[in-house]
Parts: sequence; C-alpha cells; structure tokens
Amino acid sequence: MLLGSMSSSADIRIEPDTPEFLEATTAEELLPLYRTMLAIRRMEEASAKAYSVGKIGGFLHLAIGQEAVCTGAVAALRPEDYITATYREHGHIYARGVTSRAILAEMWGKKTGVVKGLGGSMHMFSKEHNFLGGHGIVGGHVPIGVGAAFKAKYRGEKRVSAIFFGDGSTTIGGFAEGLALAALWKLPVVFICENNQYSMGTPLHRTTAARDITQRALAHDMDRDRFDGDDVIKVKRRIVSAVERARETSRPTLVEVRTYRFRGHSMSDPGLYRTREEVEEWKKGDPLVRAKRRLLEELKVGEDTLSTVAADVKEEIADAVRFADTSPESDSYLPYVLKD
Amino acid sequence: MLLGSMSSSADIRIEPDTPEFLEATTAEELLPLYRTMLAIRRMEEASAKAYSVGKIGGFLHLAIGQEAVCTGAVAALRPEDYITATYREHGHIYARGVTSRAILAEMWGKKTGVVKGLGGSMHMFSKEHNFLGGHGIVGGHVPIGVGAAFKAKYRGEKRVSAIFFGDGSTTIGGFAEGLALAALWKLPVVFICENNQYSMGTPLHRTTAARDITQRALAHDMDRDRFDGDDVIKVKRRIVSAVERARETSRPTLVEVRTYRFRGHSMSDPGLYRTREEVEEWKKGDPLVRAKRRLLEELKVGEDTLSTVAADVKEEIADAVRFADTSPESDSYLPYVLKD
Amino acid sequence: MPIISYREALNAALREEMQRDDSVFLMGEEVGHYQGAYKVSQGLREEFSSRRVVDTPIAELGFAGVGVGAAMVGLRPIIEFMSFNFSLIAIDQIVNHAAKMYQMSAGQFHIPMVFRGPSGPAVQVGAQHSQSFESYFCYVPGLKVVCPSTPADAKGLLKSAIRDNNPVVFLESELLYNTTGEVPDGEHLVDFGKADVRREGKGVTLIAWSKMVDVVLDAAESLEELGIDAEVVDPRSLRPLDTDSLVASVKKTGRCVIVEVGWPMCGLGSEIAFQLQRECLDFLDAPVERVCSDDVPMPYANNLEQEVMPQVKDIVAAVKTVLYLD
Amino acid sequence: MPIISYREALNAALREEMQRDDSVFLMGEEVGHYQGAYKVSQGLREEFSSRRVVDTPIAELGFAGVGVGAAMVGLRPIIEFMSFNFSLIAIDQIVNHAAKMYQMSAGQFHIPMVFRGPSGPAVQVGAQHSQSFESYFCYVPGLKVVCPSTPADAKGLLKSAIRDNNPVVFLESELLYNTTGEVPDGEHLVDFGKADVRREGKGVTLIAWSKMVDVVLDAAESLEELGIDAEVVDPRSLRPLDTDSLVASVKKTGRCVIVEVGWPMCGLGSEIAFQLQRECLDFLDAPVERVCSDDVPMPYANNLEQEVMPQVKDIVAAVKTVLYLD
Ligand SMILES: Cc1ncc(C[n+]2csc(CCOP(=O)(O)OP(=O)(O)O)c2C)c(N)n1
Ligand SMILES: Cc1ncc(C[n+]2csc(CCOP(=O)(O)OP(=O)(O)O)c2C)c(N)n1
Ligand SMILES: [Mg+2]
Ligand SMILES: [Mg+2]
Repeated sequence: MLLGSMSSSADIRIEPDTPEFLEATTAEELLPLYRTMLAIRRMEEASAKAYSVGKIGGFLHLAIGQEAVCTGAVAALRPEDYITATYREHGHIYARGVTSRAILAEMWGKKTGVVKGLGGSMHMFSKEHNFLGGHGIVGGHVPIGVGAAFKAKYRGEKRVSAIFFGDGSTTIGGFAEGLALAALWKLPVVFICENNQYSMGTPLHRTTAARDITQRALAHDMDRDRFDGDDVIKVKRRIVSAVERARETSRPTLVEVRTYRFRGHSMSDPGLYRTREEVEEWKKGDPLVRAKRRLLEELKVGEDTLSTVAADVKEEIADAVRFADTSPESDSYLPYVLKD
Repeated sequence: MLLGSMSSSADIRIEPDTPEFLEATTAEELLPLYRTMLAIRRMEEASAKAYSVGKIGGFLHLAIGQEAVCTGAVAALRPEDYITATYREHGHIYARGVTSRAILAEMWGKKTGVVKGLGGSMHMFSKEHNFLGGHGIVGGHVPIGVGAAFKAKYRGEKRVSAIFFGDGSTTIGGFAEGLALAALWKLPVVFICENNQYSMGTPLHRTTAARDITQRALAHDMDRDRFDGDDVIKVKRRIVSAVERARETSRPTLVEVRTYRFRGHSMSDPGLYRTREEVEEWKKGDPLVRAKRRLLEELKVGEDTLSTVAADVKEEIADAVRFADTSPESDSYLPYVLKD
Repeated sequence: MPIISYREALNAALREEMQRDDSVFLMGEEVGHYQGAYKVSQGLREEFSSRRVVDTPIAELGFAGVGVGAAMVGLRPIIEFMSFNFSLIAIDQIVNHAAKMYQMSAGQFHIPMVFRGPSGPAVQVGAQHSQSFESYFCYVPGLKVVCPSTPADAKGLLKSAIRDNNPVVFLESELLYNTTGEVPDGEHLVDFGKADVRREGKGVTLIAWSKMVDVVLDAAESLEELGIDAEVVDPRSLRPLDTDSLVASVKKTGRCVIVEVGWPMCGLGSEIAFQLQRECLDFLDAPVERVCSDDVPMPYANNLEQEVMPQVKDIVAAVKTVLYLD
Repeated sequence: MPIISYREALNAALREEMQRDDSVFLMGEEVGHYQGAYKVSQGLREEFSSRRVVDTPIAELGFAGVGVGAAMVGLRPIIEFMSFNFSLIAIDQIVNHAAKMYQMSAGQFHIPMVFRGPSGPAVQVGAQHSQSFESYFCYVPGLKVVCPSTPADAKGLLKSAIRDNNPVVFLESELLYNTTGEVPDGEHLVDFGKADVRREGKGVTLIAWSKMVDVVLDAAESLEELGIDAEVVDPRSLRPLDTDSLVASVKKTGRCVIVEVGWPMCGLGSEIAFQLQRECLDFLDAPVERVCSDDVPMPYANNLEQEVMPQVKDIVAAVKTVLYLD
C-alpha cells in the first residue's frame, strides 16, 4: 500500500501478521532469497565467533534478525542501481553479490578483503557492484546516496539510488538535508529506514516525538510507505514500487521498514535496555523461520531441498572462514591517500 | 486559528485580506505598536542612508516591510521570555526595548552601541532584555533558542523562548535538529518563521518541495499555525496563542508568518530576481499603511495624534543618529575573549 | 589515596560537581539509561534523574547548540560527544557560537560549558573513528582545551573545566579509560596552564599528552637502557599552553621530540615547535622533531594501524636523530 | 596578455573547464539565477543551464555530501561555499567523507571535486564571518589545499583543481575579487606544490598567501626604504606545500617572517616554522617569527578590525625583530 503524500499520518496501516496479507510468491522467487538470508545469518554468526576470539577488531554491528530487509530491498533493485548503507552493511553487500570470502576477509583485516583490510566491518565498498559503502558517521552517507541519484538524473540514466539508514539517524541534520534536497530536486532515491526500534540503547520513542518515521515525508509532500520487515517477499514488493516510481518518474520515497535486531547494537553491547520477553516476542517473527515455513507449507518445497541449501550455505561460510584465516595480512595503505 | 497537529496540510487557510478577518483591537493597543513599527522603519531608513555614506560597514540586512512580524510577536511575549533571532534583528531588539540610540551606535561601530561596536548590525545582544542575539550562521541560532527553553523547563520557570528565522533557514540541519529536540522534549518554544518569500535571491519554491513551511511540524506531531503578517494585531493574537500554549503546557509550535521585505536581501543586493510589479503588489499590504488606516478609519484616532507620533519618532531617530555620530569609537575588545 | 580508573575519576568529577551545583547537567547520546557508551556516566542518571542526565537523539549539532543556549541563560552544560570524531558535525556550534558569544555580546553572555568525550584512535575502529582534533580547537580564541593523561588529572581537570566560565573542550582517550592511578578523594582541582614533568631528565625533552604520555614513558625506559636520560613533559592543558615549562625543559636539555597521535601537518606539535624555536632557538642543539601518526586516514587492519601510530621504536629513532646518533 | 580581475579569472576557469568536460558542474547557494553572491559564476547558468549550475537551498552539509556522492559515481562537482565560514557546517563531509573515501574503498572510489569560495576576513563582517581555516584543511590527509593570490594563479590553480582527481579545498579571498592582473587566455594551468617567489631579496624571507601577499609586498616596499631587502614567497598551494622553495629562500636570507590573516595558535604558520627549523636550523640567524591576526574573535568596528588584522607596520616590526634592529 502506497500512502498518498497528502494523507494524514493517521492513515498508516501496519499490516496484521496473517497469511492473507502475504504477497503471493513462488518457490523460484523465495528460495534464493531464503538462501541469501541464511547465508547472511551464518556469515554474521561466524563473525561474532571470530570477534570473540580476537580475529575481528574494532566495532562489529550485526543485523541478525533484520535479514529480510536488506535481502528483499536489494532484490528490488537492478544491478545498475546504487546502494549506500551504514556500518551495519554486511547483509546488504552480500545480497548485492560480494562474496562471503571477500566480506569475512575484510573483517579479518586481510589483504583479500573487499577493501583490502583498510575498511573493516564498517567500511565495505564495491564499485563493481555499485555499492557505495559502508559508512560510520550516522546520517553522513545520506547526502552521498542523494548525490548518486543526482548523477543519475544529470546523466539521464534510469538508475535508482537506495539509501539504507537506521531509525536513530532520522534526527540528524544530514538526513534532514538529504531528504529535503531529494524532494526538492525530484531525485530517484528510495530512502529505506531500517527501523529496528533502537539506536544503540535508545528506543524510538526517546528519539522522536513522531509516532512514525514516514511523517518526515509529509514535510516535503514526498511519497512514503511503512510496513513490517519480517517477510522478505513483502519487503521486495513494497520496495519495488518505490524503486519503479523513482526510476520512471524520478520521485523519491521514504520507506520505513519495521524490524528488530536480535543481538546488541554492537558486540560490546549486552543489550540491557530490552527485556528478554521483548526479544523473544520479536524472535517469533524471525524472517528466516517465516520464509522457511512458507517454503515448506505454502510452496511445498521439500525438506531435502532446504537441507541442501543449509548444507551449501554452511560449506560456503566455512570456506569463507578458512579463506579469511589463511589469507595474507593487509599490506601497504599508502597508495590510497591521493589518486594520481 | 490553531491547526490541530493531525490535520493534513491541505487544511491550512491563509486568511483573505478583508476587514472581517481583522482581529478586534483598540487604539490603546494599536497605537503603541504602530509607533514601534514606525520607529523601526525610520531607524532602518536612517541606517540605509548611513550605509551609503560609509558610516556603517559590513552586511546590513533591513526588514522594511516586515515590521508587523517582529513588533506583533514581541508584543505577544513577556519580558522574562527569551528571544533569539537572525542577522535581520534590528526590529526585534528595538521592539524589545533597546533604544534606537544603542542600536544605531552599534551599527556605527561605536563604544556606546548595545554591544560596544563589537557585533555590528548582525550581532546585537541584550541580556537585560533576554535578547539572545543577533546571529549570522543560518540555522545556528535555532538550537540556541531551544537551549534557552530547555533551561526554562529545567528550572521550572514559566518562560517561553521565541526563535525567529527566515524561510530559507528551514532546509538546514540546525533548524531540523532544533525543531526535533523541542518536539521530543516538549520545550516551551515558539518557532517563528518570517517567510519573506526569498532567501537572498532564491524564492521559496526553489528552497523546498513543500507548499508550506509548517508541514515540517507534521513530522513531529507538533502544533503549527500559518498566517499573513501584514496586520500587527493579528500577528500578536496568533503568536499569543502559541506563546501561552508553550507557557502553560510546555508544547512548542511552529508558526509561519507570510511577509515581504521591500528592499534587497542586504544593502549590496539590487534585488534583480523580483519584478517591480511583485514588489509593488506586496507594498499594498504595507503593515504601516495598514495600521495607520485602521487607526484613522476604524479606531477614529485623529490625524493630529498620528502627526505627533510621526514627529516624535522622527525626533527620536534624528537624536539617535546624532548620538551615534558623536559617540566615541569602539575601544578595546580584549576583555571579551575569556571570562575570568 | 584511593586507586581508581581514569573512567571512575571522570565519573567522580561529574558526580561531585553535579552534587555541588544544580546548574550543572550532562547531556549526550546514551549518557543516561545506557550509562554512557563508555560508562563514564555510570550511575549518574540514577542519582540525578533524567532532568540532569539527559539522553539525546543523534543530533550533535542540535544538542551542542542546546548546550550553548542553556549556558547563555545560566546553566553549566556538559555535552558528551560519544566520540570527538562526531564533534565535526557540531563544530559550528563550538567555533562559531560557543567561542564567540562572549565577545559578540561584549561580555554580556558567557558560556560556562564543557564539551567532552573520547578523542584519538581506539583499536581498529577505522578511518572515520580514529581522529584527533586538538589543533582544531586550540586554534580558536575563546576556547580552552584540556587533555588529561592520568586518572588524577582526569578528575582534577574535569572539575576545573566544569567550574570554568568559558567553553572548555575536554579530550579524553578511550585507550585510557581503564588505566588506574591514585586519585585524591573529594575536592581535587588541577589548574589549567600548568604542565606536569612526568619524568625528569637532562638528555632530551619529550613532550606528549593524553594516551601518548604512556608510550613516551615507555620510550624513556628504552632510552635509559641506551644511556639517554629523557625528560617527559605533559602539558595537560593545551590551550592555555604552559609554554614556560616547555621552554624551561628544552633550555635544560637542548633537544626536543614532540609526540602526538594526530596527523603531522598543522597539528599541535608544530605550534609547540614554533614556540620553542622562538623562545629558545639558541639553546637548541638540534631541530625540534616530532613523531606523529602517519599522514594517512587510519586503516582498519591491526598491523597497519600499529604501523600508522607512533610506537616506542619511532620515538627512540627520533630521539637518536636529535642526538645525532647512528 | 589580457588584464582581468581575480573574479573574472575564476569565472574563466569555471567556464573553460565546464566547456571542456560535461562531468564538471557547479553547485551552491545563489550560484545560478543570482549569478553568485560575489558574481564569480556570472553568466554560467545562462551558458550551461540549471542542470550544470545548480542553485541549492541553504544546506551546506547536504549539498557538500551530494557533491561527494556525485563524485564517487563519476561527476566532477565544484561546491561553492558562499563563505568558508559556512564550511564548518559541512566539514564532516569534507574531512570524514571526501578525504577518506579513496582510502576506505582501497582505491575503488576517488573524489575528484573542488570545494571553493571566499575565505578570511572581508570588511567589518564580524566574528562569525571573518575566519580563516587553512590549517583545518591542511591537517587532513586526502585533501589538497590551494590559495591563489593573483588573478593568473586564480585561473591556473582553479583549472588544475578541477582536473585533480582528489578533493581540493580552494580558498579565495573576497578582498581579492576586484584585483586585476595579466591572465593568459585559454589553457593556463598552475601546478600544485610550486611556490612563487613574488619578490627577490637577500635580507629576510617573508612568507604569505592569499590577500596577505599584497600586504607583505607593501611591507617589502617600506622595508626597502629602511634598506632591508626582503624576499616574498607565496606558497600558492598549501597542501602540498613547496617546502623546498621556502627552505631555499630561508637558507639564503637566514631570517623569516610568516604572515597570515588567521589566528596564531596552530595556524599554518606554525607548521611552516616547524618545517623551516627542521630543515635549516643552522641557517637561521634568528627565530622564525609570525604575524597573525590577534588571537580574538573579529570585532565589527572598523578601527578594531584594523587593529586585529596584520598591517604593514606589524610586518615591519616583526622583520626588525628578526634582524635584531631597534
Ligand atoms: C554522528 C554520529 N553520532 C553518533 C554515532 C555513534 N553511533 C553509532 S551507531 C549509533 C546508533 C544508530 O542507530 P540507528 O540509526 O537506529 O541504526 P542501527 O544501529 O539501529 O542500525 C550511534 C549513536 C555515530 N556513528 N555518528
Ligand atoms: C549556514 C549559512 N549559509 C549561508 C549563509 C549566507 N546567507 C545569509 S542570509 C541568507 C539567506 C537567508 O534567507 P532566509 O532564511 O529566508 O532569511 P531572510 O534573509 O530572508 O530574512 C544566506 C544564504 C549563512 N549566513 N549561513
Ligand atoms: Mg536502529
Ligand atoms: Mg527569507
């Protein structure tokens, strides 16, 4: 459901969690998305383990529980579209096609990492995949993603720029300015807020007076949408409509996807600000469980197929870990200060 | 008319310019406000003249045409309320009670100026009048005004903070963050946008995608109001309701007052981006002419009374100019780097 | 004297000053319910309530500005940046507003406030989170800048900063939060503008602040083994800078190496070197040297990070240079 | 060679580079319809349309970031700050994003863009509009910083900046826009990292850039009357800095005064002094001196503003100091 920009925020409907509201799909469509989500989960579990034994340093922000958002959203994009993301970007860059080898090796700080060990968990980039990072300053990447859309329009290309950010980013000036410029200049942007209910330890109601993040769009007569992010197919469908509007009519949309991270903000966060009950409640909507159930029950995919997928993913990640473990250390950083 | 925060922006009504929509008043109320507006006008005319002969340097931004906004708004406040304003603040600080002598001497860069010649036209302050400046960075003063409201709430004082800013300020991050924090913390702020249709040479439709600045309030479920600023009594009444809401319930309001500057952005701006017709059209709504007509026609104030006011104002400003001319030059600035 | 950590020392300073003066409040991201991203404000919200320990949304420019406004009208705000890397977003409020208000208002409004938080590299947090901006703040008239390297200084300087009537930029180090040391209970103030000679020596003056003091003290040990007698001076407050003490030391030793974790060009080290050559050119037996981080954005990989940051061996090498050894 | 103004020289550089390369565009407040707050972009919107001469709302952080993003994907943005005082609002995009992208992406994304606009004091524009931030930008690896003092350099350096594949901070001076000089038509590039000896002399080296070069040249005239033969060197690009030329001059004269309009502490002057004492301590017959603006926020009143800014008499006095005269 696309909300007309004139409707008042009271119209916004969060769809109830019943089968009738699931978007129709096929096994052909859902199975690869499920595989992607599973690989992201396993990859992040492997990195958590590596972090605990010191193979990964610095900050490590996992998106376990949120996989349907990046997976569904990236599936809604074409390869030529641009993606800009935060420090919680492992899933996005994986869904985009960068290998788990290159991602884990990066976190390990190895020369074979996607940015040669220079960026680490927070700063992954892949030009080949039109993946513009991996950024650590909350809000800072939002205007950058708008800039990619500016270029698309400048060049007359039908390319869309998808910008991912958290609920906590919506108070910072960089977000406000990026949103305002995209609206004013009618740029092909999809602003995707991954509302996981918290910015670090701060619940959304202590971040904003609004009941809903898409109210920000009302300030600019911008299109908006808002929905739960537990069903990867729903995420894909809803983002597709925003993406196509951007591509065809060069109009930006502000999308809020409600989701939840099952772990702390980063590895050093014990998450004391949430009750166990709250976490357990959200875990019932685990997007992997949900997708698996649909595959089995609704789409009649066999258990054996799913076992094969699971084994395949397991092997992929084990291989990636071995690869990261055995890769050479990162070497010189000096060539990357100034370009000739 | 206060707009409920839930109404869609389409509800906003700009009142037509007919006598029935004028707020009731008396000569006792309107005459002093008229005098204030006239003094501001004459003071700014005197400063324009002084600028052209080099007595004033730097930037000089006049608010000729906009006098009803600062005059009416300041009249809606109590002396203990705080005011924070932009570089276009001569009228605000005068309406607040600082003398034309101290204001002109400041622009002349004299020791007798309200800030001893250190601030000039853009940076006037008066602690005694709870006037927190006079600021030159667009948007920068907005969080500062919010901070004054924070203090009022912190101390449990029933004091309001009025923050004035232009239409062009509404895209900058500092404004967005100030607005968001005031909404979240329910601070007693009245945000007063003096929408004079242009930020320098840029008309509002090239500043924002919105049709209306108060749409920004929708993002925070904040109260809002919007009206024409040609009638000083209307300005006062409408701001009073926002001020009292802030004082009594500690809820902020975003107010947009439509107005127009008859001159360029600053003295160096020839204003080529507007047609003569447009300017002439707006001049028909000159708040001084309007107030004078009401005084004469509706409130039956005699021509002689108005002549006395005019003569009195003329003498006040002539005296202020003489005072500025003959005051000693500003002297040392060194005591004002660090406070002991 | 009790032995506590740098973190606890900061916490004690905050607590004591908040107890002493109701106009002091702490504001920043995660300072309250979360107890501080680095737990510096542990327990303060419980003691002083959310009125005085104020969690903010992510809006550094906005809440820094709220602090400036609150300071203008009589409060004494302490603004925590979760990291000084994020202070760049708010630097307009620090440089253009906090630092100038006193002058622009001709002395009517002063800004008794503190901007504090960790500064400098931590461990492998990458290019956007590993920066040092001492020289940015030192550049600005109207600001004071302090940089404690020990728990005792952390407490004493923070208490002084909170009582100062001017905006103070208070730079901590994440790498120091866990270090421990003797810290006086209760009233303990350290004045600004007084350097601390952390180690006496006659052979060479080593100047460092914050976390680098530890590295330099280690280097001094190594140098001792080489028969080089290093004096280590920590300026503690960077603006005002105790040039007299630095000059006195260099006049004695004739040689100086400045060690800082920031980048070389236009760092505080160059300023100190300028002042030293101006004040005691004739006493210098060798040019003033500096050891800084390499002139690159910080890489993530641990081995490269180590390569970038000043190490004992780099300091020893620089000392040998100014002693014309090797 | 035609004689044109500094403003026209910048305008010509913009026009020629935009004609040469469609990926170059200009973005900023009032650059288009209004023809630029200081008319540097006069006529460009008419020639290149609003597609390439883009008026922005007041949102420095936002449009600087749009520039960074556009640069990542192949455009060559020129971002105009109406004044570099407002660059503080956007400095996070310059320091944390533009300067670091090439390294963080391990060379995948470079940022071929220019941030330009007037910097430094104008006339009586007060504390918030009279600042110089050379040292802020020079501090940052990944940035280049240039500062033309003549119309010819304005053109040649701006063309080089636009063609550079890295972010370049291009600092103009409002006080120079009307100055005129010979400027080559068409292709005229000035390389970065090459200082210009504006006047040869043997008695003392005076180093200055931007508007201060004119003041220093005036001072050199006064010094000549006193029988002092000053050499005036303009580094032109501040990062990279042509240390070799500065050193060569100081080795010849043995004395040096650096003149800058910014504040003293941690200004670029201290960096230059550091490098000079390191490279040629033994050639220095006196400490390196500097003449800066007074260490205060800029007051509005004209007499005080003059007092604050470096004047010929201050430079003459500093030269006398390094010559041990009086
Ligand atoms: C400007 C800035 N301020 C503060 C931080 C520290 N910080 C990193 S992530 C984060 C919380 C962000 O929350 P949200 O936007 O909801 O994203 P999430 O982490 O939940 O994905 C904070 C405060 C930062 N990186 N940048
Ligand atoms: C951050 C910042 N950017 C740009 C400017 C330059 N500038 C001064 S006033 C102005 C226009 C402001 O327009 P508006 O907010 O509508 O106020 P008005 O001047 O119309 O009262 C601009 C661009 C500035 N002072 N600060
Ligand atoms: Mg979140
Ligand atoms: Mg305006």
